[in-house]
This record gives sequence, structure tokens and C-alpha cells, in this order.
Amino acid sequence: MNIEVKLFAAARQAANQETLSIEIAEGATVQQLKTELGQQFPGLKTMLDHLLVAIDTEYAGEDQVLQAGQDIALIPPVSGG
Amino acid sequence: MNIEVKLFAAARQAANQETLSIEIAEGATVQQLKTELGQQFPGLKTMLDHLLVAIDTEYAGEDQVLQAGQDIALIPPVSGG
Amino acid sequence: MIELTQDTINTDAVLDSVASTEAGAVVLFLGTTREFTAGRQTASLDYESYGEMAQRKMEELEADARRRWSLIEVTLVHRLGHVGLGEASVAIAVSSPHRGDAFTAGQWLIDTLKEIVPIWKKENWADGTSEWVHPGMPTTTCPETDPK
Amino acid sequence: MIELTQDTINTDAVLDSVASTEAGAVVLFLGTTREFTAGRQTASLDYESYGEMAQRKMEELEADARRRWSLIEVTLVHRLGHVGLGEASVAIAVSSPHRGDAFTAGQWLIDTLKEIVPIWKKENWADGTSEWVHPGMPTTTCPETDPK
Repeated sequence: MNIEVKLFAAARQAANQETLSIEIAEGATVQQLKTELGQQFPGLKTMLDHLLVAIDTEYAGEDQVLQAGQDIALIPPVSGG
Repeated sequence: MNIEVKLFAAARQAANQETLSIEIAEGATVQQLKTELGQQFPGLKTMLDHLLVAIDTEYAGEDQVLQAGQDIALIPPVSGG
Repeated sequence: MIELTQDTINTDAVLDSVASTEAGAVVLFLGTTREFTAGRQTASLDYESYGEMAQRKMEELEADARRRWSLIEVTLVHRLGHVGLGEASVAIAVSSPHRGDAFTAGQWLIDTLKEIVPIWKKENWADGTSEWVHPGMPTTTCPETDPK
Repeated sequence: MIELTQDTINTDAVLDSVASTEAGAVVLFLGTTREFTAGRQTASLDYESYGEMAQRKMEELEADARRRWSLIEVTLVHRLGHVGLGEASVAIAVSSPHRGDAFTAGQWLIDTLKEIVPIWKKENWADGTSEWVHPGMPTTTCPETDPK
């Protein structure tokens, strides 16, 4: 399935775009999405260990399974305040 | 010697005046001043255990000796803030 | 800035007094007049101070806080006289490079001010009685015609 | 009140939003832009957020704080976009019957906001370079022509 991934801050800058479109297998987990992103977008590779994934505006675990239609975002370490 | 004692809040109210004038012996301590005040101004008697004395705008110990010309005040438990 | 004032506390001026480009954190504390205390209704408060000593003790608080924490600016303002419901009777503001110091110093300043600065509060209850608040001392209810 | 805003933070409005005659204590925290960090000079900051998620996380922070402490009102405002030196990037205000709760909740709110709310800061250094701040992640220096 194809999913859109929102990017922010240094991740957005590294990819030079605000959303990525990526093809992943049905039943893929957050972990698998991150591996796939690293392969297809080399600029993100060094960041991947530091990125969390949000699904529908909630932090997701590495084993969580992705589904079509979800709101997916990469969350680099936050620095608000 | 004669000293003037400033009063505040409930102590001022109990004595119904802002300063008291009292005669104490040369070399009298804070403790002796308080005893004397209780005898001469019965309205203050029930408060005495709760009153501190300030000498020249600093809290004084019970054994501190009073001297003529000092700025003496009775300090009831404070409640600012 | 240390101030004892009969006027309404101007929180903008208090915040301006601690602003600094060295500061990463500002903490402002306001002590405000609560309407109900243990179920009893307050109409207003009156504050009285031993002015020279209160000023001196507040200056000592500032100096002590500056020794204990890394602070840029410290402001203590206490209101005197009549204070209505919801109004601030005290404002404490500190600025610091780091927020931990700003919070800790702010709390220490109000805690210690309430323990040692010679200022007294009279509660004017909604039932028409009033009394000076002297923690630990037996209560005295004031006649309405308190001479001051 | 929860707000993400491009505008200068209005501290009067923030304080008004937590005012209450039930409150004995108000604590306001402002996070302000420091000129020097470890000796390096900052010219300004830019903040970016994942808006829907930041809003949701800030609402969760308010709800959690209300469960943990006795609070009357809670306001969280975070600035987005360009923030100049000395200006506030975040304001947190809480009112409570008692000051201990107001201080503890205020500090917990800013500590936790900084850990979990998806907002990011870009330091624009005085030397013309800039970089996104991502604690724990190797630094990336941005070209001056960052597309956003």
C-alpha cells in the first residue's frame, strides 16, 4: 500500500519536502516503514534511530502495524519551549 | 529608661494605639520588656508568647539587652503574601 | 526591584522589570485574594506593614536568593491597604538563564516572605466581622470601627 | 486555554485567562529567547509544529495536570514562526487555591511540554548559520535558503 509521511524540521530539510510518498507491504510495522524510508531516502538514514513515528497524532510503538488511510508523521526529537 | 514600642495589627488593636511608652530598667532584656508590657498593658498579655521583638528593624533574641535610642517594635505572627 | 505599594500591582511593569536577553526563563507568582477560605466568605483584605523593616527584609530575601540560585533579576512587590477579591496582594518575579532556578527561587521567595517579612493581613469577612490573621495566635475579632 | 500562535504572546491575556476568585495563587512561566547559549550568540529563533498533534498533546497535558493537582485554570500558549531575542516562545499559567500546586504543576507542564509536544526550534546564529535543535541527534547546519 502507498502511504504519505509528514516531515518536520531537520527531517523535512533533509528530504527537502514536506511529505514523502512511500510504498510498503500490507501489515508492515513502524519499524519496517523506517527501514524502507532509510533505503529510499538516504538523507534520512542517519536520523532514523532518533525519529519517532506518529500515527493519527499519537506516538506509535515500533511494532505497531500501519493501515491505509492513517495520518503518519516522522517526529524528530522535539525542542519546543 | 523610657522606650517607645511600635505596635502592629492585633497588638496595635489590643492596645488601641500605635506606640506605647514604657519605663524599663537599664540593662533590661527583650524578655524583661515583654514581662513588663504584660503587666502594664493587660490587653497584650495573652499575645505575649506569640510576639517577637524587633530592634532596629532586625528580629531580636529574648536575651538581647535593650539600649536607649533603639527602634523597638512588637512583631505579631506575620501574614503577608 | 523591591516595592511596598498602596496601588494595584501592575503585572506588566513587574514582568518588564525582570526581562533580559540573558534570561531563558521568567517565573511570576501572584498571591490573589480568594473568596472562600474553609467555607467562609471573604469580602476584602487589608494589609499593614512595618515599612522600614519589611523593605529591609525583602532586600535580604533578594540578596539571599541571588546567592543561592543563578538569577538575573528579582522583583518583589507587596500591596498595602485595601485589596479586593481576585486582586493580587503580592507579586514575585525572577528571571534566570534556566527554568529550574527560576521556579525554585520563586517558590522559596514567597515561602520565606510569608514567614519573615513583617506584613499583616486583616480578613474582612462577608458577614461584616473582620480579624487580623496571626498564624498560631488565638483569634481576635475586630470591631468594625478599627481606629486605623 | 490552549493556543499555538504566530503572534507575540500577550501576557496580560494569559494572566486574565487564569484569573479566578477561587484562586489564592497564580504561577506564570515564560520561556524567553536567550542571546548566548554556551558562549554562542543567537540572532533569533524559528519554531515549527505538527499542529494537530501539538494541539492534542497540549490538551492532554492540561488534562493530566488537572488530574494530578488542584487547579482552577490552565493556559498553555506556544509561539510559532519567527521569535526575536528576549521574546517569549512559550507561556504557561496556572491558578490554584494553593501555591504549592501552582508551582509544581507549572514546572511539570513546561518540563513535559518540552519532552513530548511536537514543536521544533531552529536557532538562527548571529554568524548567519542556522540549525534545527533536536536533542540527542547529530547536528545539521541548515543552508540559509531553507525552503520553508
